[in-house]
Order: sequence, then structure tokens, then C-alpha cells
Amino acid sequence: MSTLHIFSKPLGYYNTDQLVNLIQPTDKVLLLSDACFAIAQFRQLATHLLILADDAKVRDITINQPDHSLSYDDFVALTLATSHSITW
Amino acid sequence: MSTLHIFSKPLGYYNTDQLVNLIQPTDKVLLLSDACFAIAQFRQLATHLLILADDAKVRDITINQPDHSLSYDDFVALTLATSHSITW
Amino acid sequence: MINVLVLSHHSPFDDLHIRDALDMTLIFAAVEQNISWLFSGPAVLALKKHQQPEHIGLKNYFKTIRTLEIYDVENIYVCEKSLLEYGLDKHNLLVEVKALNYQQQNQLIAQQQHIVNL
Amino acid sequence: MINVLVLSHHSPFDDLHIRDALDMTLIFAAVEQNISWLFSGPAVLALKKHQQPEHIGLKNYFKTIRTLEIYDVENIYVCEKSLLEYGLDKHNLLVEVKALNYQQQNQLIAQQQHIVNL
Amino acid sequence: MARFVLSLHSAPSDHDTTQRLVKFAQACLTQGHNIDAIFLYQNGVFHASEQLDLAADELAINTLWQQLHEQGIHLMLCVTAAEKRGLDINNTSVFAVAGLAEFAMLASDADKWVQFK
Amino acid sequence: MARFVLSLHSAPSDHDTTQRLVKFAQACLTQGHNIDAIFLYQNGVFHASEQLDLAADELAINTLWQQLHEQGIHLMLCVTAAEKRGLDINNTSVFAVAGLAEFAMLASDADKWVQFK
Repeated sequence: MSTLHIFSKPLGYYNTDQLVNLIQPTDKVLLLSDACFAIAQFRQLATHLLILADDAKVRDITINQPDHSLSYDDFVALTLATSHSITW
Repeated sequence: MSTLHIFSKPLGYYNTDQLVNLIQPTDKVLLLSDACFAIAQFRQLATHLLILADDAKVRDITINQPDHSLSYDDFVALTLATSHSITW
Repeated sequence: MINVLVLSHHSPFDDLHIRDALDMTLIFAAVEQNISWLFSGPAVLALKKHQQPEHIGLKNYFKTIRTLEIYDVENIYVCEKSLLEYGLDKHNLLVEVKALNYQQQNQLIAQQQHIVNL
Repeated sequence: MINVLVLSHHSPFDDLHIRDALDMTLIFAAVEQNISWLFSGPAVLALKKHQQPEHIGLKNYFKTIRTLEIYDVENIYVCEKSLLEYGLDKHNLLVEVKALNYQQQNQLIAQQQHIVNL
Repeated sequence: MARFVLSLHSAPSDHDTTQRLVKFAQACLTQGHNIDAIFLYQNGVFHASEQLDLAADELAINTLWQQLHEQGIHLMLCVTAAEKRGLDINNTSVFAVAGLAEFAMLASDADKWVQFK
Repeated sequence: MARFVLSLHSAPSDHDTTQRLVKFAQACLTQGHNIDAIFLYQNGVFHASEQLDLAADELAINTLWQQLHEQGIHLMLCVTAAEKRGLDINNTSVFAVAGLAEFAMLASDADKWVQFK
């Protein structure tokens, strides 16, 4: 059982306290859109962040660890590999 | 010189750190709409809060100090008594 | 029958967020799925008693929230911490709810097939 | 000539907030008022260099931000603390800006006739 | 007496903000102030959608705008904001289609600009 | 192969979310999955506005929806959400007007429901 947590804005848009308590170690955290700017902020929620490569690229953001970079095919596969998703 | 700061949502919707630093002791803080629910939260920004009476009433919120309760006529007068307003 | 969870965390008159969540909750009950609704943050204020928005010309959707019990929507949950933050307790609320701590919220989430955040 | 201040605090692709603020800033310059634009929080990211939204089919409004200098909009300010929060410094930005601490932001606000938050 | 401009930034679905702007405008007029313009900007432009037709138990938004229009208040729609949102600017009800420059000039001459959102 | 439903919650002015939903949908189809419905809810219903007409240098939203429609994807508009927002449900482009119950049944049968906003 694991949840896919999807974010599209920097962390300040969300209730950090709630997220810190609801995101489990086995869960996946995916950053889309303007959330890609805030990789450092989201690291407090999960060490292994997944980042949509297209969205990072247009924002001139370098993804340091290659295994954190996701294509749309990977995104679809990720929704299937988790029990359910929450688009915050 | 004083600024009228207008809020319509609970404090969690805003950047508290910025507000704490930008709201001056001579400024006025006005709570409308769902901000009326959060009088206790907004007290960290200003001791003398102004609250639109109509909006508080429909939410069944009691305004303890009568001088904090504003009519629409008072609201108009308040915009004239301050240098400018910011609708956050 | 599947488990579906609706999440709400917007304040009562922040656009139509709570009303959209209410409609979604009622319809999943109508199509006989096991629907739950979890209120967090300022959304708990949508459950506060004695609100009368019709006095300023707004639709009173709180009346519809009260019909949840009639339509057998029994799984109404609130974040325990959020209730405290807004100075509310169960006696101030429109309907009967279960207050959950974060661990219980995690258990609720783990049981769901679909989760929709409105 | 009056002093008008535009405030931005939304992230670059949060709906059209930054684009609406850009239009407002350019038009007040065009009607020859003394316009200033202050970026706070995630809005500072709208000034980050080398963004290419056209690669995913989105309009590149960053090009228009660069025209602010051509149209003599010189009062572009950023919150010093927000730059730090997003790991940016002046060399990463599209246009020349003045970084302000909170005290300086207060002075800027005090000088304005109108302040619009977009 | 003071000169006001008011701007509305939220969509018609935000009934609460709409009723507040209207009541503020009426209080201005009652006190003898001038409202030089009410300006729809950002998602506020959707108020000018000709098709806007809400249920009877919702706020009667169209009627409120009609009343303000009949009281001679200049109701303006920002063409730039409308075009970015794909709104049909050929059918804008009681709202006059205006450029941002026109509003900026009115705002520059006004004593007070109050935003509603 | 899995069965998906996708829902879109943000207005057409949020071009970024729209392009992401479309690319996700295309990746689903390429991988051989089924998309039982794409459902417009909340402010997403404004995508069904017939008048939507954006400038040439903006995302070609209408064309993207047309393509998904031609690929046989069931594009649905929530009538309840549309009526609350005053949208004209007689002209909804490639979107079929549907009740929330119809969508809830499709979602109940789907393996995955992914929200875009």
C-alpha cells in the first residue's frame, strides 16, 4: 500500500504540517509544474523526490540524480505502481 | 501615513512572515468574509482588528469589543482615513 | 463497492470548493459506493453550526450538509488538530463527525481506492 | 504623476497572475505614472533566467518581462528574503532588480498612492 | 467628496465577494462619493459573460450589475484580461469593453482604488 | 491493461495544467491503457465554453481537445458544476453534458482516477 502525492506549486501553497504527517516513508512524491522550482523545500517531505523532466527542463532546472527524472510514460507507470494518488 | 490591510481568508492562506514584517503599528487590519472566522489568528498581526459586522453575523461570530465592528459605511470611511489599501 | 475519499481543505466561502466536494460526496453515496469525507484546516469551518449566509443573499449550503445523515453518509471525518486551531469542538458542529489524529487519517487514506481533493 | 505599486506573490505558472501583473505594470508606465513592481515569495521565480515555456506549448511571457527595461520601467523590486529562499541571486535574473529587506519594503509601500495586489 | 475606482478580481462563482463589492459601492454612493469606474480584471472578467444564468436560490448577480448600471456607474471590462481567458468580447452585457490604459488613467485620477477578491 | 479516468479542475487560463493532462492522456493511450472518461469539474468546466478563442501564440487548447475527441475519448462536462458557474450547457463544443452520477459510476469501475489541477 502506497500513495502517490502530486504537487504543482512550491511548498508554501500547502499545509506543510499536514503533509509532513500524512506522507509515509513508502509513499512517492511527484513534483510537476512550479513545484519543480522547490526541490529543496520538498526534500523535508521525502528524500526520494520524482520530478517530471519536461516541466523541470522548461524552467531550466537541473535534476541532479537521473533516477529522480520522470517521463510521461514513467508518470503513467507510477500511477499504476501505487495504490492511489492525491493531487494536492 | 497608514495602510489599510484587507483580508478575506483565514491566516493560513497568506505568508505570515511577510505580513508580520509589513504591517506597521499605525496600520489598520480589516477582516472580511472567512477571515472573520480567524480573529484569534490575526491577533498576532495587530491588536486592534476591524471586522465587517455583516460577514461576522452570517457566520455566527460574536465581536466582543463593539469598537471593532464595522458597517459598510464605516468601511468606506476607513478607506478614506488611510493612505491606501492592500487587498491581500 | 469501493472506498472513495473526498478531501476538503478550503474555507467555507473560498469559491465553490466545499459545495463541489458536497456534491461529489452525495453522488458517490447515491451510486452506492462507500464514500468518506475528510475536512482539514479551514474546511472544518464549513461544519460550524448556526451560519446564515442567506442574510447576505448567498445560498445556504449548510442545510444540504445536514442532509448527509439522511442520505446515509456516515463517514464524515475532521482533522482533530484543525478543530482545535479554529476553536471548535464536536458540539459546535452541524452533523456528527469522527475527529481523527494524523495516524488515523493515514489509516483512512490507506483503505481507499480513489482519493479526490476538491 | 502618482506612485503606483504592483505586488506579486504567485508562482510563475499559477494561472495568469504574473501575466496580469505584467500587463498592469506596462500600462501604468505607458500612461506615464511612476510604477513599481515588487516580487515576493514564489513570484521571484518569474524573474529566473533561461526559462523556455514555448517548449511545452506555453507562451513565453519572460520575453515581455525583459521589455520592461525598454519601456523605462526601472522600479523592479524583489524581496531579499524570498530570493534566498529560492536559491536565486541577482545574476540569475532576467532584468536588473533592487533587492529590498522588509524595512525597505515598508518605505516603498509608504510612498504609494495606490497599491494593487495581482 | 472623494472619487473611487473599484476593481473586481474573482469569478462570478465567488458570490460572497460580489455581494460585498456591490454593498461597498452602494455605501459610497449613499455618502455622496463618486465611483468613476468598477473594473473587471483577472477572473473578474467572467462576470461579463452574456450566458451567465444562475439558479433562483443563488445570488442574483445579473440584477445587481443591472442596478449599478442604471445608477449610472461606469462598468468596465478589461479587454486584455478577457482575451487571455477566451471570453467573447462581443457580448458583454452591461459592461463596456475597455483597454487597460483607460482604466489606468481613471485610477490615476481617483483618490482611492479598492480591490475586491 | 488498466482503465483510467482523468479529471480536470482548473480553468482554460491554466494552460500549463491543460498541456500536462493531454500529454498524460496520450502516454496512457500509447501504452495501450483505456481512458474511460476525461471529466471537467470545478473551474475545469470553462474548457467547454464554445466561445473559447485564444491568440495564436497561446496554447491551442481547442485543437488539443478536438484531437482527443477524434481518438474516441469520452470527454464529459459536469452539468452540476457548470450550472453553478453560469455556463451555457447548450453549447459545449466536443464535451458531452453529463451528470455527476454518470461520472461517479465510471470512476467506481476504473482502476485509476488521476486529478489534474
